[in-house]
Amino acid sequence: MTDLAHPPARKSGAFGKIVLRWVLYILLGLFALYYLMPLFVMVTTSLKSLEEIRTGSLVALPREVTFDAWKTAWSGACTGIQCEGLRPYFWNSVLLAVPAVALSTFIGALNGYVVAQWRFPGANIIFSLMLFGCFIPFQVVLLPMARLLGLMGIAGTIPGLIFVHVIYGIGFTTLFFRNYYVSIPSELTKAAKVDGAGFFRIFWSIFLPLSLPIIVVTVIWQFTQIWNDFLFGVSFSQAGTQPVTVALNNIVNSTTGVKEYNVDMAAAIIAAAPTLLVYIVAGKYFIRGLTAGSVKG
Amino acid sequence: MTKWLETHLPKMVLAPSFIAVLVFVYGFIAWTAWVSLTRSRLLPRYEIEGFIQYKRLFAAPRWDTAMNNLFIFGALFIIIAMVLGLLLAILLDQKIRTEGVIRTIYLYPMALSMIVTGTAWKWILNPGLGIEATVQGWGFEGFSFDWLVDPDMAIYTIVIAAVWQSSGFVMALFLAGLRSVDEEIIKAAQVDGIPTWRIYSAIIIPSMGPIFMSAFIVLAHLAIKSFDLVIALTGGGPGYATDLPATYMYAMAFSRGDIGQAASSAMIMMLVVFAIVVPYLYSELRAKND
Amino acid sequence: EPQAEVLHWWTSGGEAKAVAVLQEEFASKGGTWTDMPVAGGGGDAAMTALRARVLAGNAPTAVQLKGPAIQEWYEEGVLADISSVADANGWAEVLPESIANHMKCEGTWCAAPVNVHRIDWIWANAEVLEANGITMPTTWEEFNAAAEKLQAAGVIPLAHGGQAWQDATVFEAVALGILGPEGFRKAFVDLDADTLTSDGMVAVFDQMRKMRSYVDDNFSGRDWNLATAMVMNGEAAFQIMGDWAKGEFLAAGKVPGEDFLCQSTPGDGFLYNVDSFAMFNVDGDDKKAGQDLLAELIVGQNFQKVFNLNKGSIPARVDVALDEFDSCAHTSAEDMNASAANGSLLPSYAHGMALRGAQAGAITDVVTAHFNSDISSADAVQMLAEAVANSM
Amino acid sequence: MAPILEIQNLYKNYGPVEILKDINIAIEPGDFLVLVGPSGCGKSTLLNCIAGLEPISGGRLMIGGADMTDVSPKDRDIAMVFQSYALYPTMSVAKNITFGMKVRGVDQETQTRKLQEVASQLQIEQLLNRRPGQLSGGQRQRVAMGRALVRDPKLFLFDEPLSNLDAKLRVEMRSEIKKLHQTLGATMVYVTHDQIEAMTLATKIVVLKGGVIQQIGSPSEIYNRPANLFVADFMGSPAMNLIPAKARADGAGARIEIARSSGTPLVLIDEHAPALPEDVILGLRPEDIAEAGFRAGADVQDASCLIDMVEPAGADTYVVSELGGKPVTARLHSETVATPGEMLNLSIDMSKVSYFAPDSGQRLN
Amino acid sequence: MAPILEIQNLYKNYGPVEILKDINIAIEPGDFLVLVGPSGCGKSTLLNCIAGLEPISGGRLMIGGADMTDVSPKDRDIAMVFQSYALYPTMSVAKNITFGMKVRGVDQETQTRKLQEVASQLQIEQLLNRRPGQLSGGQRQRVAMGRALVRDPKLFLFDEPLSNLDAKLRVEMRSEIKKLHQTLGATMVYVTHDQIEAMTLATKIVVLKGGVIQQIGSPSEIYNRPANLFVADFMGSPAMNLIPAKARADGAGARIEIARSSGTPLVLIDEHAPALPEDVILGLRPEDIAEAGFRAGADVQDASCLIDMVEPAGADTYVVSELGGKPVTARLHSETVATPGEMLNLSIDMSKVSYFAPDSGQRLN
Ligand SMILES: Nc1ncnc2c1ncn2[C@@H]1O[C@H](COP(=O)(O)OP(=O)(O)OP(=O)(O)O)[C@@H](O)[C@H]1O
Ligand SMILES: Nc1ncnc2c1ncn2[C@@H]1O[C@H](COP(=O)(O)OP(=O)(O)OP(=O)(O)O)[C@@H](O)[C@H]1O
Ligand SMILES: [Mg+2]
Ligand SMILES: [Mg+2]
Repeated sequence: MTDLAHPPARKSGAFGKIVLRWVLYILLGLFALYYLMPLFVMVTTSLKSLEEIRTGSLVALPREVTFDAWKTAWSGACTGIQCEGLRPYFWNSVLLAVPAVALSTFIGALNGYVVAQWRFPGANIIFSLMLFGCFIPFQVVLLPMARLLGLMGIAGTIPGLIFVHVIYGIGFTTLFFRNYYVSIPSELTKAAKVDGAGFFRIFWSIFLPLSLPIIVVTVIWQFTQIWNDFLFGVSFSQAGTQPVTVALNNIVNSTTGVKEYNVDMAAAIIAAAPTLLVYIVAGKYFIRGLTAGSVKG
Repeated sequence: MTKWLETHLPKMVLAPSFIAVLVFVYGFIAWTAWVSLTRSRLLPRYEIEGFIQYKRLFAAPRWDTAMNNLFIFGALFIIIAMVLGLLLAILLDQKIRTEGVIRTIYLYPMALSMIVTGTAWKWILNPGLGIEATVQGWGFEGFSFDWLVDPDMAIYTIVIAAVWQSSGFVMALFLAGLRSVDEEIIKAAQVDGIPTWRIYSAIIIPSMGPIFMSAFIVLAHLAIKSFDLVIALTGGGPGYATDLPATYMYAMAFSRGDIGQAASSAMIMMLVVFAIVVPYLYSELRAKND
Repeated sequence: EPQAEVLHWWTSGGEAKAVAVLQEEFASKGGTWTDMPVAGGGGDAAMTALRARVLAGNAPTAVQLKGPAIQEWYEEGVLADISSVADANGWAEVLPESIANHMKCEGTWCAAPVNVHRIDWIWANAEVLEANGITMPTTWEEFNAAAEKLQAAGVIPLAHGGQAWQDATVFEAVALGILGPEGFRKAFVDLDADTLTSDGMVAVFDQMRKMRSYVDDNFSGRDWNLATAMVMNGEAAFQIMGDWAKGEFLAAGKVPGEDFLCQSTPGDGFLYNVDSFAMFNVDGDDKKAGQDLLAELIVGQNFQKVFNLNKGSIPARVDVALDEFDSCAHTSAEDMNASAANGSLLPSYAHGMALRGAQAGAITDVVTAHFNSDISSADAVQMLAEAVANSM
Repeated sequence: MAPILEIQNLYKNYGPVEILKDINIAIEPGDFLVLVGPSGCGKSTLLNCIAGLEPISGGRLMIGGADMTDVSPKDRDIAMVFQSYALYPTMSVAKNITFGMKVRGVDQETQTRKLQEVASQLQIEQLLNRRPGQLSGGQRQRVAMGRALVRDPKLFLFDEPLSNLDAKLRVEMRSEIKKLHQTLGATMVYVTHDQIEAMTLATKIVVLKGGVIQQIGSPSEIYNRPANLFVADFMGSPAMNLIPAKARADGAGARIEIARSSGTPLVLIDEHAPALPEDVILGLRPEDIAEAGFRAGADVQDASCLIDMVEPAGADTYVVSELGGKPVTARLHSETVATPGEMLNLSIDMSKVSYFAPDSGQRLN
Repeated sequence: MAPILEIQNLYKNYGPVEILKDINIAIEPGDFLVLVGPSGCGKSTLLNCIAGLEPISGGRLMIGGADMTDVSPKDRDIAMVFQSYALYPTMSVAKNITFGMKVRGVDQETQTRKLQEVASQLQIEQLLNRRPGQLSGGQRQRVAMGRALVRDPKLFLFDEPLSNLDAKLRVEMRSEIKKLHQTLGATMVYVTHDQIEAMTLATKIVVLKGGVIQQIGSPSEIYNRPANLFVADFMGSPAMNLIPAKARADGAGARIEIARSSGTPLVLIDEHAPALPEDVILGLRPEDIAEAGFRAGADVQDASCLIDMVEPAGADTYVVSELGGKPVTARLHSETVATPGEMLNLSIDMSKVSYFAPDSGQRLN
């Protein structure tokens, strides 16, 4: 009986919820379409033959699917006199990106921790100065930096590139961490201080474990910036240390040669693969509610 | 001695970064300022000649266009990317089952080099190839979407592509921020009878002020430095209708061998940034102090 | 043994194969070739890298450089002298004088030419022309008439990509035709103010305005090869583009003279774009030996032939047998010799052969602004003069 | 009248751990239900379930007669004070309190009036412009209270709302809550560890242990007739004395023997005792043991005991003696002149005695 | 012996607001100092200052004879339980507790032993692998305690460490703390709102109000001889009755007249009274007013009063009557047969009376 008396209320509530849920998923789906549109064009193009690209519509589905372009992009496309595709350059990029990301993230975390939790007079000014550094156009730093790298003897080397990326990454990594750490209650630091933990101990044991989401964001940002960087890569490398973006650029940017769009697109997707991998792997650590319940307030 | 070390440890940790920034940012800015006063062409020279480069800069109609575009593009891009990023983060925060997949879909544009993606966008936006042609092909003959080839509208296509590329990252940033909000507080608000959108607008978002600052700086940085995007999508065209200061500067510095001119444009760019960012930082950081 | 790190921007397909020829020759002479390719922006990216490397004190041994940039780098004091090689191999005899001048810095040889691209080509779809009863135009009036006829028939007269350098390419072809070789030289080599503001220049802009109307609506930002594809597909009839466009036709299996036609743009003269390598000051005998060897090979008969067959251009030296080249190349070579003789062999401004970057850029800014808006020709001429003055 | 809150066979798990087991509670409008139980027994969890903040794993939950299982917290029309306060960190105290009203579209004037009212009740008038981070613990707790008190919901849920207040303030707050309950006729569910709070506020007390309800009843039922040993032991401070004894039927009543360290057992006669097994546990509150002569009545019986310990505690003096092998506490007047090691004559009020089965722990009388 | 903690003229401001004013406290080793005071009076702030977590604005702070003003918290050798717990959210309970030892390089074995020891004292053995987010309020509080208890510092600081525990557990914890204090001879500073806790644990109580110390003394001094009206009113529950009266010298003592609603004033003779001004306020604890006949002694005087209200409260019954224009509470035995509206003969213990000046509030005897 009681069951019969109230079903409308229950139904309408549940029904409204389901409708809302649907609206939500549809909305997410629509945005996904917007984001996927260019990828669609790129993937379909990469699966077409050059002949079809020349004659057919650029944004249509391929009439005949071929993976030749992918093979070429990976191991056959010319990036100069060598025609070995992107493959040989990948390792350079990895050697460059991994340490640079790790270093700059770590430094940023430490800096952010100092600025947010160990305020000292002037900390905010220093922080602002570092932030403003984010805005310096890289074209401006190119020439003096080249000079300095030459003086330091690391011009054209991977350590040199790492150095440059770390230097210009600090502003952002510090920004991300600082702005994440300011909202962590200072009671945690206090408790750890009383427990006898020092500066680094508190950072290592308390703050780093709390920082997973922002580490993910920072790594995503830094990895993307460094992996995709072209300007520094092309200017501060020499034969043998060129990162994959330079190779990609060499494949794509022919002025007077025949343009192979299918290879270009495949190469671009391949070059982005490690970044995508980072997004997927790191994405798992977007964990919710790490501070929940630790502090009353 | 160890006590001294201890009390100054935080400062000492910050010091290397600070010095690096002083040298590699402010030192280089000073260097640029110097060069902007010279007649440097292919390579920098150091004989000061006065403000000739600035005079040339302000006489160039192309620089006018670039600055105007910067304001239009910058404002639209920052606002739209911020709003969209926040919206997506909030939507994704609703315990979505496929969050991982969707998040990656929203983020992936960041991973792709714009040199190539620009080409894809160029096709999509080209009236003869992309959306316009497709929609017309569906039978909507009157449909028109030709911003890319319209000098007055082309800058907005840059906004579209730029938002496409960066809003995913802004979403990630906000998502991390949302995830650091104490759940108990959200619960309290729910019980208080606050509708979900108000919980976000009045409780969660205000507590993410610092995250907004991160997003703003990132976006402003991208706006100021947008370069590949323009080169790949419109090449600055039609004409130089979509030129931005960054492309102007690059063209001067490297295509045209006019480093003095490039330096002066860089200085003006940084002045603009300074005028916008400094008051913002001031208000943000001061608010945090009390 | 000879060593060379070579900075160039020939990276894709045919270009890369062309360079590989050089590398093989170099290696067969016992040299070690380190490849440093940087493509993009018609060499902008490579120039960026070059600057950084020079400032870092780490210059490459040989760099693909062209036009006045060679002399500019020389003024910065970073180029090496290769006169010994040039003299030993008698470059002065085999190179047209105007091209040889580009290779000299204050009397010494400082660069080695690789090829000659002709810029003032007009390409056409043979079938479309035939269907509309049109022959290749030899004057701009004929071109305009043909264009209007095509337009009426629903064919796009001119396939064009709206990128600044393509606008400039068309512009200089038109300018050469209307101003004549002498006027072109005055305007775009000497930057003579009177010529820049002359009625002739107004006429050039008028013709550009007409050209704009022959172009379809969606031309903005289009890559040149897509424009070429339009000609191939019969969507459009003509394209004005350098001789690399031939590569696209050939890659698609089209035959010159049958499927597509090549002819110089209306008017006299020959606009060249000469690619060359400059040698930078480096330490070490092996590198210096590499530079000499490289210079020698570049201007050598064999390389000049094989390279240009791959690249679609013609050899810089005039004594190379052209049997294996196609009909367009033959035309090109003949015209070059003729022009060299009558003084109408001219550097292309649009491709950075005539002017310093800043000045060429200033002109292009005006050209592209005019082409993409409704500025009157008179205003454009005015702007042109101002921009040129401002670029000094 | 339909119960305002009805919980039927409610279960709640966190993963594999069962936190609440088969909870059945019904509250009439105007009831004041107090939840008590040891730390970690599931009180907050139960409040969270009622509020809809945690999904329930089984059973049904109805508020105002409507099934609430799928209704979101904001539509349940409840107000809640969180044990962890959960203040909105970016809002001032005043905004924390008025925000709920603002959202609901209450007009500005009413908001201000209510805010003033509540602020003065809670003595936080001078803190209204502060941020939560600038408040002391007790002040935060009062703000959390304020946020609930300005509302006029079907149901109030309070999770230890006074734990961080000083005794004086707590008494005042308690009477404010009581007033609210009486004047508004509001229905409340209230978690507290303060037994006086529980006794003075409740119309109904629920005793929980390990997620299982031990007893539901009025304060005096719980205090005077605990349903089992756990409740007997848990409620009352100092706790009820639980003394093992032997019972033997004796006429209508029973004869209770308690072992004494001195050797001879203490014998008490309970004339109203029900039928008892031989082994029983006798429950006797400290205040039901007095100094001989200070208490009179038919059921009062004297017993001479050896005093082990004397603990003066302000108003009272506690005296501990061993009976049935257990220390037994008696609450005497502070003037008592008891000395450890000496004998003292105590009087026991047999009318207040509870009997429990030693094995099951269940009440026998 | 040198005091282990000495606070001299300490001031603390937050911006322009003075929170602590001229605090002077000295604690000998082994002392158990309890801080009490109304919510927001500055207790937590004082603990924070002692711990070095907040910079002080003025004065000096010495621990173990050494000036600590510039010493960082980790070198002060203190352990602290925070009012807000401040557990490390990413660490398990076990790690939360052992973190301090680990940092200090205590060997693994000792860590495990101490952890086990403390966990069983605090009854949280089965929670050691949980995260703080998965604990109930009381459990979190016990973990916070555990973090302090495994340490062996010069000084323990406890900020309301038991506020979220149930009565039974609280009693147990209290005795654990007492044991710790006695066996280890540890020195403690302890904030509590629980008066019984304060009375039973403290060797010294500090009463704070608005950042100013009102009285420092032993529990019985504070309770029996409050230094001023604030302390008198604040300590004890129900509070001390503060009755306006007229005093007149009478032989060695004084004759105290209290207005009564019935008209004739109540006259009491205090033979030990000091010289008093005419207007005084008489302080009398409820337990010092008994039913006539239940209390005997030289100083006990009878007074017949009109009963306004009777409040049974379990073990006691409170009776309220109007004296000197104020409701006066008497604590009577629960068996009392008082009825509102009738007269009842009460006996007042004059030896326990406090006198205060009405204007300054200071104690007079
Ligand atoms: N950051 C701050 N800024 C300004 N005032 C503050 C700040 N922190 C605390 N206060 C104020 O200082 C006073 C003392 O706070 P404190 O936390 O020491 O009180 P308390 O005695 O511990 O109170 P409780 O018993 O409620 O915990 C309070 O009135 C509080 O509002
Ligand atoms: N997220 C969780 N995961 C697992 N167990 C949990 C979780 N939250 C709470 N618990 C456990 O559930 C039990 C009940 O918790 P609850 O908070 O309801 O206790 P409580 O009765 O309110 O206790 P207290 O009086 O200490 O606040 C506790 O044993 C607790 O450890
Ligand atoms: Mg709880
Ligand atoms: Mg406090």
